[in-house]
Amino acid sequence: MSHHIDLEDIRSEFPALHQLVYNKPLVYLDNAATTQKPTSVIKRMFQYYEQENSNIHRGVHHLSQQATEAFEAARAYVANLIHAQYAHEVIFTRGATEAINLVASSLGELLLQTNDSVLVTAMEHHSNFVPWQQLCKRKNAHLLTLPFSREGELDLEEYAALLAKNPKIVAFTHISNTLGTINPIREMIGMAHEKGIPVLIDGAQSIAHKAVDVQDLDCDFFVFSAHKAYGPMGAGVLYGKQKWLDQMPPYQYGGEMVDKVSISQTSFNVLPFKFEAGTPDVAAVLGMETALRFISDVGYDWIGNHEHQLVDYATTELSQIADIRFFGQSAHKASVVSFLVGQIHPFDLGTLLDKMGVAVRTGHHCAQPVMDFYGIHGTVRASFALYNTIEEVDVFVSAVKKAVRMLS
Amino acid sequence: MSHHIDLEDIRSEFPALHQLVYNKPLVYLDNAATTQKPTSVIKRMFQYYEQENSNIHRGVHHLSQQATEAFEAARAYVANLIHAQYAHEVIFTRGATEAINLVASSLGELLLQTNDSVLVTAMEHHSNFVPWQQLCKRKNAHLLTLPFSREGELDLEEYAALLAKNPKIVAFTHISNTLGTINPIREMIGMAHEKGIPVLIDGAQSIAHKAVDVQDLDCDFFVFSAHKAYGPMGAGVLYGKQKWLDQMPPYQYGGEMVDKVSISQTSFNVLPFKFEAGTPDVAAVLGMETALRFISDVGYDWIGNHEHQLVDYATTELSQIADIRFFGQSAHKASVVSFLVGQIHPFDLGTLLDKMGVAVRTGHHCAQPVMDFYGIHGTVRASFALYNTIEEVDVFVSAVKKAVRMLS
Amino acid sequence: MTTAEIQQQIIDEFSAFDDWMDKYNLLIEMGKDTPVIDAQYKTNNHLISGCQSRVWLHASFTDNKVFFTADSDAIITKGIVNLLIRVLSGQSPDTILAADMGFLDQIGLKEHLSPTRSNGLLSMIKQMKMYAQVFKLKMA
Amino acid sequence: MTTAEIQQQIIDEFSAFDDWMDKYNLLIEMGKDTPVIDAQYKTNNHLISGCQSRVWLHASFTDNKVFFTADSDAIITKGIVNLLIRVLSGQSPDTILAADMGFLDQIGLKEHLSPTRSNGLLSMIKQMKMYAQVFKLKMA
Ligand SMILES: Cc1ncc(COP(=O)(O)O)c(C=O)c1O
Ligand SMILES: Cc1ncc(COP(=O)(O)O)c(C=O)c1O
Repeated sequence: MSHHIDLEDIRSEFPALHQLVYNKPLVYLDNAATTQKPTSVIKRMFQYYEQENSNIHRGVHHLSQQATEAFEAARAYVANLIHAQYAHEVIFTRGATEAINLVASSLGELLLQTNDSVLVTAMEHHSNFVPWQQLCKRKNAHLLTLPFSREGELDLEEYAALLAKNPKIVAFTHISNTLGTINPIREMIGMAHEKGIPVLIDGAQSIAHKAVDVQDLDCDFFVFSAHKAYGPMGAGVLYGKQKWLDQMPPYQYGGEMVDKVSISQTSFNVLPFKFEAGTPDVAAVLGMETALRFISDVGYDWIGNHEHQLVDYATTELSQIADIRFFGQSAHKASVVSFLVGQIHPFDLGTLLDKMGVAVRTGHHCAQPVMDFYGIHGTVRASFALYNTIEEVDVFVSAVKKAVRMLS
Repeated sequence: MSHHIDLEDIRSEFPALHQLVYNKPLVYLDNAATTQKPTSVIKRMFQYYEQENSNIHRGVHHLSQQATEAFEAARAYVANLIHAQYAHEVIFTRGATEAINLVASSLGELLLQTNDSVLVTAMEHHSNFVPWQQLCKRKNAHLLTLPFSREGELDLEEYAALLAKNPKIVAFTHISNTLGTINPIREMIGMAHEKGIPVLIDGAQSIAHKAVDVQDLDCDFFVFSAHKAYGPMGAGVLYGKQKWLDQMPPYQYGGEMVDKVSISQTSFNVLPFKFEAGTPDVAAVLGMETALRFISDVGYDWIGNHEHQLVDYATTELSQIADIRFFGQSAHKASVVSFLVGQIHPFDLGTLLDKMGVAVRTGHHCAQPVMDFYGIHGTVRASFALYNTIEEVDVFVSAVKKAVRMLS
Repeated sequence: MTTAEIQQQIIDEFSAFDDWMDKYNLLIEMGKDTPVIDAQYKTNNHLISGCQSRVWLHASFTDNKVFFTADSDAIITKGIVNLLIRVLSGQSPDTILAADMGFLDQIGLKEHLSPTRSNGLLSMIKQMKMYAQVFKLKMA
Repeated sequence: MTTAEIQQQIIDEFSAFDDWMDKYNLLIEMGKDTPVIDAQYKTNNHLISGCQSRVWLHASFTDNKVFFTADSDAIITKGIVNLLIRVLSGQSPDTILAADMGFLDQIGLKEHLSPTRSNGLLSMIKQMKMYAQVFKLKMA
């Protein structure tokens, strides 16, 4: 793709978008849960299984060599895209959840003692909340939770106050999956580093929307899942600074992560292999590389602009609905709109939208502390991707209006 | 496929087999590392991403419903295939390695105290050895290792003697990936159960070759990876008896495995979700189901017979080579032939075989304790799948002869 | 009326509409009508665990017949709950245990009965049958 | 001879053969010929970590030139190791640091230089350059 980007061209690369649901054209607005995949990604995996499939790393035969090279080239590509200093700082995982669990377990083992604390925010997805909560429980440590304002913003003064309690690890999300808030992570990382505290950034909701430079951000860990960024399920990334990864104990054992094993002891392989136990999902990793290349080709600038237009337009149009309440009204917002209308249950609204071909997510979005904060059980969430159109927003908004009429 | 099975028909379903390597037709004998995939499996994943892709479990919209149903139907299929009592006893994992690490961590937490012990065998793949070894290290417990004979067989009397030491957990492989030995697991499970000790069976090398009935075997846990059984990478199964899974603490946190979260505490979901943190790899699970259906359609009887012929023939033909030594000569052997010729380094042999289009694995096969036992650094391993032919064995054997001539 | 007759009645009511919208409008109206469960039973004890919409169910046993009342915080769920109650409430335990809820399929609401649907309706039917089973054992 | 001249010589030797078998036969012969490393250096200290075939490397520095001896337990690896030594042994640190081992590609052995190949040859070249670097610093 060149500088001139045609939305219809983009859409034509996504086969799943061109289908009917209950005889209505699908309007897919559940992108924060998972995005659809471009043909290039699907084909990359297809080609892998048709021609290149092999187990990697230990084989001297041609297919194994070739698959290993492709796998390691994908690592180099990811490292380059997020500006990691070394390719071996990129660990392939099953997804963001596994990556966070790995760090919580392994860095937690390294750093956390009884009565220590870990700092997270109240807007985290369960995947970046429960692992730390349970780590603290195991270690008899404290979980500090940074609250957010009714607009859905973190307060940096409160953050500073919590940092003053000297947590051993800080973990928070780049972009909230429920509120859409883009957190000021650069500043927040800097503040933690002034006290020497390592920071994990949950980038599950950002990698598809914003360029990431881990060296510029200076985060210690950055995680994301491929499937939320036009890539396949089953692949994700844990970026970690070498200095931490080197010190951290392994998380899972077996396969390539082992160096030497005897009956009495085992030594472990170097980075990145130390953290990649068992046969990796080579096909998914190659699919992820292709997806990230796709994003790069479209360009983060174009994506940011386009999605911004969609969210703004959707918010303006939805605002006409009486009794609508938005959750997440930060000035810095990514492509998520969470809302409720009057007393209507999100399940009812979601069910009727589905009947009109509009796929949104309803419920607590795996962020129950956010729901607790607002005293609600769930919201309706529309989340946009680079392939969504203004016309789709129109269909969505009039579907909401129609559903609201039916339910009132 | 009906009762009459045509090998050429089977081969025509595997696109990766029909390629040239260095201008020679590929003879793929690295099936114990990973098998090739039939078109039906590749297409199933393709179709999923082209038409059905969605995140599952929490969505009210059509795609999500449909994907959830397909995912749960796959679980029911797997449960049925291995004769699990309940579908929720089937946990989807990334593969065998993750499944074993899950059990070692979670069951280890439940059962293991200081000075307790865990019993494994000396023929385990690192993935079923190192997790237990490291668990014992963490818990100040002892790892008991059952040795094997020069033929590659476990001795049930020694096993009984080790069981007398009251290990808290027993874990061993159904079929050795290096020696090919089919262990007498039914008897061994019974012996452990007489003492009330739970048993994990590593089925990574068996699910593609032998029918498995977990209720008949009465094993407490059974694990395997899809990719060694004609399925995609990124999917695997942990079967566990409900009574154990119910008691075991969760392994990873986040996503669907959570029931209720508040800032201060979390309760977990029921089986199987309790052990499935984060977005699962739906595509790979559907691919796995398709692969297992493929195996079922061909039939374990046919597979057993056919592969037996291949191993027997290969062993007989290779035996003509002077100075050949076989590793693993059990009377009960699956489709693996490990060997060395004279002083020739396996790497040299593997390199020359590769040049002749023959893909074998060389090295320690992630089973260094086995190599230590024989006092060698590695072997050459040819491993057969249902699509291999007698003609391929001929090509392989004459390639070995040619390589040996070159290297002598 | 037998459960089969009630089911047929419901099928007839719905068959007047081809359009999903009219069907859902009817369902929503039925949701508004639901004979609401007594407030004292709207507790966690009577909650059917479903993912998103909550359903409360109460059962009593009089003259060898089981009577259900229920509520839900989602109106569509409540509409379907109402249909289930129309069919099963006031029937004998054996009738309830034998009842096939296939009519939901025939009126085009099949997807709501999927075990993966986040509304707990399948659990509700299970729970209704469980009550019937318990009352049946009491009778014996 | 310059490293470029030696490399050309090797290329010429190999170009006599089109067939992979003849090339590998030549390599194997070269493997048999390798001036074997002194037994005292065949220790873990001098081991280059590669996955499968082990390579031992020793370096000494005389008259501002670096001299290498090496061994491997795999004969094909040893053959290639021999080629590397032919090119780099007896050269100055700067020459070694600047040397491009591209000739392996031209004689059709490129795959052995892949970072993912399980024979540690790339690590061996790295190690040779490291020695050159160390000796260069000593000279300064
Ligand atoms: C902010 C955030 N973090 C983490 C995750 C977990 O990602 P995955 O389920 O792919 O592991 C999600 C996905 O919903 C998310 O939105
Ligand atoms: C016996 C055995 N167990 C476990 C494993 C690990 O399987 P995976 O790498 O798919 O997790 C293997 C694979 O090599 C194996 O052969």
